[in-house]
Amino acid sequence: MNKKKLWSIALLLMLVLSTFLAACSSDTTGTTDSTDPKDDSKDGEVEESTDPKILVFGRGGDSVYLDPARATDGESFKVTQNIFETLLNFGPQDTTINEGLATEWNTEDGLTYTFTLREGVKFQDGTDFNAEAVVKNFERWSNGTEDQFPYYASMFGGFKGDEGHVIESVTAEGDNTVIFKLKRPQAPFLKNIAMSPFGIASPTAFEKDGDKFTDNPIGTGPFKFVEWKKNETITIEKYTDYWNPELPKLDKVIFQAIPDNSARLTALTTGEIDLADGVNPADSNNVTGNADLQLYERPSMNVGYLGLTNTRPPFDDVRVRQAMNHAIDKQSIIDAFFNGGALIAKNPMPPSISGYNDDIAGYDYDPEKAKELLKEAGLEDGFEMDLWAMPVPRPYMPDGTKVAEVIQKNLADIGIKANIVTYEWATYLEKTKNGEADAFMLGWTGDNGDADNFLYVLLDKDNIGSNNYAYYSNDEVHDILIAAQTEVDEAKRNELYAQAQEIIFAEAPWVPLAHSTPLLAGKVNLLNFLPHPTGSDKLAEVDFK
Amino acid sequence: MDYKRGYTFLFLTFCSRIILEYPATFSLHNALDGEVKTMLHYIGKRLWQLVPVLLGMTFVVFMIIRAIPGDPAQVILGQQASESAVKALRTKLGLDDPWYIQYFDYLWGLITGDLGESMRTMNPVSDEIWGYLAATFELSLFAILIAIIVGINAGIISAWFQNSWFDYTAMILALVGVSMPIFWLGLMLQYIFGVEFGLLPTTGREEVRNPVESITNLYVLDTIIQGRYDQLGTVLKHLILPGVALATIPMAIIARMTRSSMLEVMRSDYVRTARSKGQRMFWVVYKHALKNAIIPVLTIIGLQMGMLLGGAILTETIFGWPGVGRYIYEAINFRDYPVIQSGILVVAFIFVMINLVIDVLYSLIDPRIKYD
Amino acid sequence: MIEPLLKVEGLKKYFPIRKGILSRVSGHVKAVDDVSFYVNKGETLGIVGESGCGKSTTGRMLMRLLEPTEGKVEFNGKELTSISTDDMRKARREIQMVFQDPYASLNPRHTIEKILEEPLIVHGIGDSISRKKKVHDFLEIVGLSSYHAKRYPHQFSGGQRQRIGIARALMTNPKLIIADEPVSALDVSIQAQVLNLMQDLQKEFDLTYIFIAHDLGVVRHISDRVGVMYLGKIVEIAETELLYNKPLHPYTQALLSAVPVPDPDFVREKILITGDIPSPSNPPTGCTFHTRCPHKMDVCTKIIPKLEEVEPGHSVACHLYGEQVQH
Amino acid sequence: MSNLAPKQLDGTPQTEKVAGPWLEAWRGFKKSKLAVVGAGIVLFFIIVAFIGPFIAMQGINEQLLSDRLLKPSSTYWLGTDDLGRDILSRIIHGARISLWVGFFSVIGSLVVGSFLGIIAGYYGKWIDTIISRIFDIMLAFPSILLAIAVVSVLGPSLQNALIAIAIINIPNFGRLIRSKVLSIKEEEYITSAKAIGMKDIRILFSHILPNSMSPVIVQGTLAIATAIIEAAALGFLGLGAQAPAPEWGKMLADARVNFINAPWTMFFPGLAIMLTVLGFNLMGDGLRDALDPKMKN
Repeated sequence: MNKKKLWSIALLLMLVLSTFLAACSSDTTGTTDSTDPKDDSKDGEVEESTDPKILVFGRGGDSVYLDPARATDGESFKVTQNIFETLLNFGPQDTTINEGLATEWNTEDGLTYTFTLREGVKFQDGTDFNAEAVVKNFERWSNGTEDQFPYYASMFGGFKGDEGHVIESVTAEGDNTVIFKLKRPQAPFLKNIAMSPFGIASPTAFEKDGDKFTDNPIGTGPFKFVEWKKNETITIEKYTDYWNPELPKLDKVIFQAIPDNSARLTALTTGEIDLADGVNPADSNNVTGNADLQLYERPSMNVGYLGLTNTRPPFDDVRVRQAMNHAIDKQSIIDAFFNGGALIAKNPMPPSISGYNDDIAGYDYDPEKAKELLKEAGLEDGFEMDLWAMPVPRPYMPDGTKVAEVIQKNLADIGIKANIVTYEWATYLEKTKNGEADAFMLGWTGDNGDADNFLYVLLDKDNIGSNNYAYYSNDEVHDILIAAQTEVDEAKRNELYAQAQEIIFAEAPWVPLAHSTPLLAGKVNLLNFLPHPTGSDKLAEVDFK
Repeated sequence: MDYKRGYTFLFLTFCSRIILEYPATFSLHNALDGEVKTMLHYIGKRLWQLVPVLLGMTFVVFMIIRAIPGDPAQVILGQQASESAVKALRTKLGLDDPWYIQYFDYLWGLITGDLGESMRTMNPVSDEIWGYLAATFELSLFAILIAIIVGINAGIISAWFQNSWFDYTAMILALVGVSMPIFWLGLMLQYIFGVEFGLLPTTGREEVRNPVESITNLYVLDTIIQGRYDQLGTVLKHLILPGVALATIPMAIIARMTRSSMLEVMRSDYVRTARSKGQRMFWVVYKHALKNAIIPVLTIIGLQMGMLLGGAILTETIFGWPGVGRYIYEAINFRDYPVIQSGILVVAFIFVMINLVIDVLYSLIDPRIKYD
Repeated sequence: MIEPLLKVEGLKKYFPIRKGILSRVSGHVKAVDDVSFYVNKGETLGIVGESGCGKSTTGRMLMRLLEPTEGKVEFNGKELTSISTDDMRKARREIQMVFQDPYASLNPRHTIEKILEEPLIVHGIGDSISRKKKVHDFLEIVGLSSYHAKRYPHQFSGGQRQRIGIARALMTNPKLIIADEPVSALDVSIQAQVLNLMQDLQKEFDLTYIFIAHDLGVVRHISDRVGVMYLGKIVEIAETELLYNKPLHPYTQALLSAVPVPDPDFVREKILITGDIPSPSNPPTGCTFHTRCPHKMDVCTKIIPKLEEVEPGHSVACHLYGEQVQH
Repeated sequence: MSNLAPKQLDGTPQTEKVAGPWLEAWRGFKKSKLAVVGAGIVLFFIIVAFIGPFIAMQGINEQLLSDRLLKPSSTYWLGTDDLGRDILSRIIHGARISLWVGFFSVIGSLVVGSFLGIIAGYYGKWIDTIISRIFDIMLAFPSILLAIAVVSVLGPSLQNALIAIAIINIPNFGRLIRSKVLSIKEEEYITSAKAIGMKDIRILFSHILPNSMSPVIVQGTLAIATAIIEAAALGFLGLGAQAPAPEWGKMLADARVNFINAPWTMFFPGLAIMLTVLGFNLMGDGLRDALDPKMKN
């Protein structure tokens, strides 16, 4: 009798449960079908015109600012790159100089640059784009402060009145010509101009909004800003009066922050997003094996390295640093954690950048030699050290702790006992900056594809306490790098950088590990998406099949 | 956006008035009838006791946060920022002041309804936090609902068919549930329902292509108000996985509690004699048990609220749920002092208030329980 | 006249009542309000009263388990209320206590041996062997066996536990034992056994008892003199036979009329007292009993009657008797 | 002497083994099947923790990059992780870490919590007020948040995670002991101990403390379960054990990278956490039924 009752109740419950689930699932599948922008195959052409094309771009974090001049982080530029345009553009997948808002540019002596501006361009608020607008933008920046426009200061040597400030004047000549006068030649000047932070903003808007401009950014780009849900999504939509009537192809782009790489890829698999930045190399097989997805490779413009704090014993001894270089098996690391998708690094800058010294042989994996070097340094019994592993995946180092574990083992083979230490990212950066680490993993992605942006920023003595985390200081290198900054002749300049790389190679302040190829994944019906080496992708041409 | 700040201000002034002028308001209560009076007295006393606790909390949070190494200015500006930019921002954010000045600034802000400005987004925390709180509230409510519905029913059925296979299975599951590391459960759910079957969304709380227009920021409610039943479906779908993960532990506890209180009920002569009369008795006991189950459930909500909020940090991190747990956790990573301070404080305040409400509810439901 | 072993004068215990969040003292519960009496060596003084009348509080104050608010306790010629807590602790060797609840007063985690040995250890009496021997001796003395020493309290019946409680009180050879309702938790048949034991022990060890009870019958059986307490005051105190045969205070009369009398032919006039005991936090003015007294007079509501000896060995605090000094 | 001979309690007084409260508790414990299963699981993990490292097939940190991310097989029973390390071996080594954190964090909070709780409960007054308020403040924070904050201050490591967990559990024990002390203080055997002339300190240690132990033991067992989960959660967030330590939560976090293509790297460490925690929970339940039936529900 009890049995009977039990069964009837169980049945009842299951019934209720299954109806609930059924109701729920049928309901939801219905809605996704109707709102799915790219699922237009069954509806035919008629629907196409009304169905908006929406791209959901999943990425690792939210933007900090939407005013590019204020931003310093890559996630901010990912968005502003599509709202704003710069006078000059980088190439679609490299850092060559192409036309942007300026159609022509020239210089005689490297001191005076003349830009001819594109005509018929309007800002998204209706303001005309002209020479006056450009001048106002540069005035805004040059009258700013460090915490307002940090990139301006670091790229152009400070602000108006500062001794290092490179720009003498920016003047308008008529509506469509802008003339820059420099105090001294700056070799990467055009590359700097093309950087995302120097997107031209609507003067009407920033004069009106002041500090609030970042919440309501207005540029000339193919998309205009719609909404920013902090830490969640940023929505931009098609700017219908864009100067190129063909573009953009998409109606709307939503940038969604999903911090975890695996979670982001899962979201792509389940169709919640269309494009996923930062795919774990280990997952690339899952992407290529999935007929619904395609894999993108971002051209490499970075370096991942193991920094050795040159002021801390025993790393103040060049032989120890060289021993470290010989001890680490870079190839295995790349095979295991970059899924082969990376180059072994031998210089502090990637080979895609002009000035790269390919003649340098690099330190080969040779534990025996490493031991010998240690012996020479009087450390034949090895020593104990802290090995700092970064806690977060970065494009140049997908899995810091794991790589650290391999390095730990490599070092153990030559008698060095390395204890892996991790801090949260914030603490990590601060402590390494203070020189508290023995050896630390870090990396750098280039801003503008110039050698100066690697060698000077990362290894010049001027930048100790800033980005020269290794505390490497060499006067000869310093002189060469300063000379190269003002050398306008490309060949001579490359010669200087080649020299610097040789010295750095011999002194081995780091163990350069890899130049990775960051991976992205997208829906298979995504068209014309070209990942840019700087990490800021233009989405104007992107379309759905 | 300023109206939200206004609300915060009004709310806090209201609370502080109750607390500070409590001795005066108490004399008013003398006119009221005894039952209500004792309760108001009790509530007043509890609120009064909250003052030192809240003050202590502000201080503890403040000190802990200052003790955390790492420079917020550096984090805000990122790895590529120059040293002087970081310095300038430090000064601007008031990080160069001595700690006690920062503390009293902060306290003064709290009193005037100012929870500070997020260093990362530059928005007032009082504006930002409502949305996150609502998201967490929705998720927790959903989880508690699952826990209650499944837990109570499983408990009742288990007790009724004591020692049956259902009973054993349910109770073993409940034991497993209590011991579940929910971050693991969350990942497994994601793997099974997201990756393997692709059935359910694994991140966020809405379809971003078709965003819910927020009114209350409780999306289930919002979609119903707007009659967007298509969106209601997606919103519910997004709730399922994190909701189940978060519900597991309270569900297991409720099931076990209901079962044992049910067994007690069933041991009574009334039920024992009536049991032989057949199935209808089941529903009688069911009703009876439901009534009895309210108290353990309240206990659970009270006890588990902290765990829910804590569990929410992990669940929200795993499922990308834009709730207050993740808000605070990310703020810790970004050294966003005002957000950590105010976030933790608001959460703790809510937690304390919920416990107060539950204590009061207790006495309403069960007159045997007397206030201290 | 013999010097009394214990002399109590003007003993008071007021518990403050705190109100509100600031815990202001808004009044006092006068648990014991101006109590004086004495106990002679070798005798048993019974103290009776309804629960809440302050009799247990009085008992505890004598040992300073509760600190008296006011008053003096003189034991064996020594003032106890003013000595240091440590001296008082040592003085407890001489005064011991038997508690009401034999279940609660023995630590459930200790064996009987440990429980009995503890007082000796505390006061540094004897060495381990002699202490153990003494434990076993006393177990036999109170009517248990020495093999019981290894057991735990929960393995005994109530009566047996109370024997253990008594044995513990005896371990340090005290002069005075305060028995706080020692039999009220026990079955009637067991009560008699325990009372007999106590009487036997009194003879054997020359003990003085203060026997606190709410049951007049039990007190009569064991006491030489009996005091009656009402609302923190002693209202009547007399030699046992005097009190039982000729109760003077209306309250005593009422109490006695409620006691069943063994002789069925004897019909005592029933005196019913009406109403509840007033709250000790807000006691009636004048004679605290006037709210329930069948013989209430005007004076009773105004003036507190003093405890006065109306015949040798019989004192009463009531306006019905004797000339009250009026101020 | 008394003419009333006591009744014999049973027939064989001299040889009888007398059951103390602990022995009785053990009997009660044995009766509960689930409790015994729980104790069995705990014992199993303890044995694994102690002798496991000697029988594990592969060292914890032995990397075989050629054998990365292999599925469970006859060579690698639970598969390998992304450094080519045997997951089974790492789980076995991890047992030691989890149990260590569980036991010692609980002992830490138990000692400090008991101390504070006893002082608050026995001496009362302003000391009680202060200590109780501190407990209130600590309990007002969701515990994992507090643990995260503490670890953020101390820096992430296994030891600091242990300290953080110990700290957040202090008020639980403190309150428990305090309330126990408060109720025991009112027991008549405490009054009787005072009446004997016993000193406070002796009363505390000889009477109050032993009598408050059983709920503490129950709570302690259950707290070990929670502590293990909390340590794993901290490890999972990267705030606990550091690489290459095979801590289960850390293993889970490491496995997240291979979430999609190697789910087993994630499945087994989580299972190990769950089983251990289950063992302690079952044992705690059994102990509660045996030691302190009143505490049920």
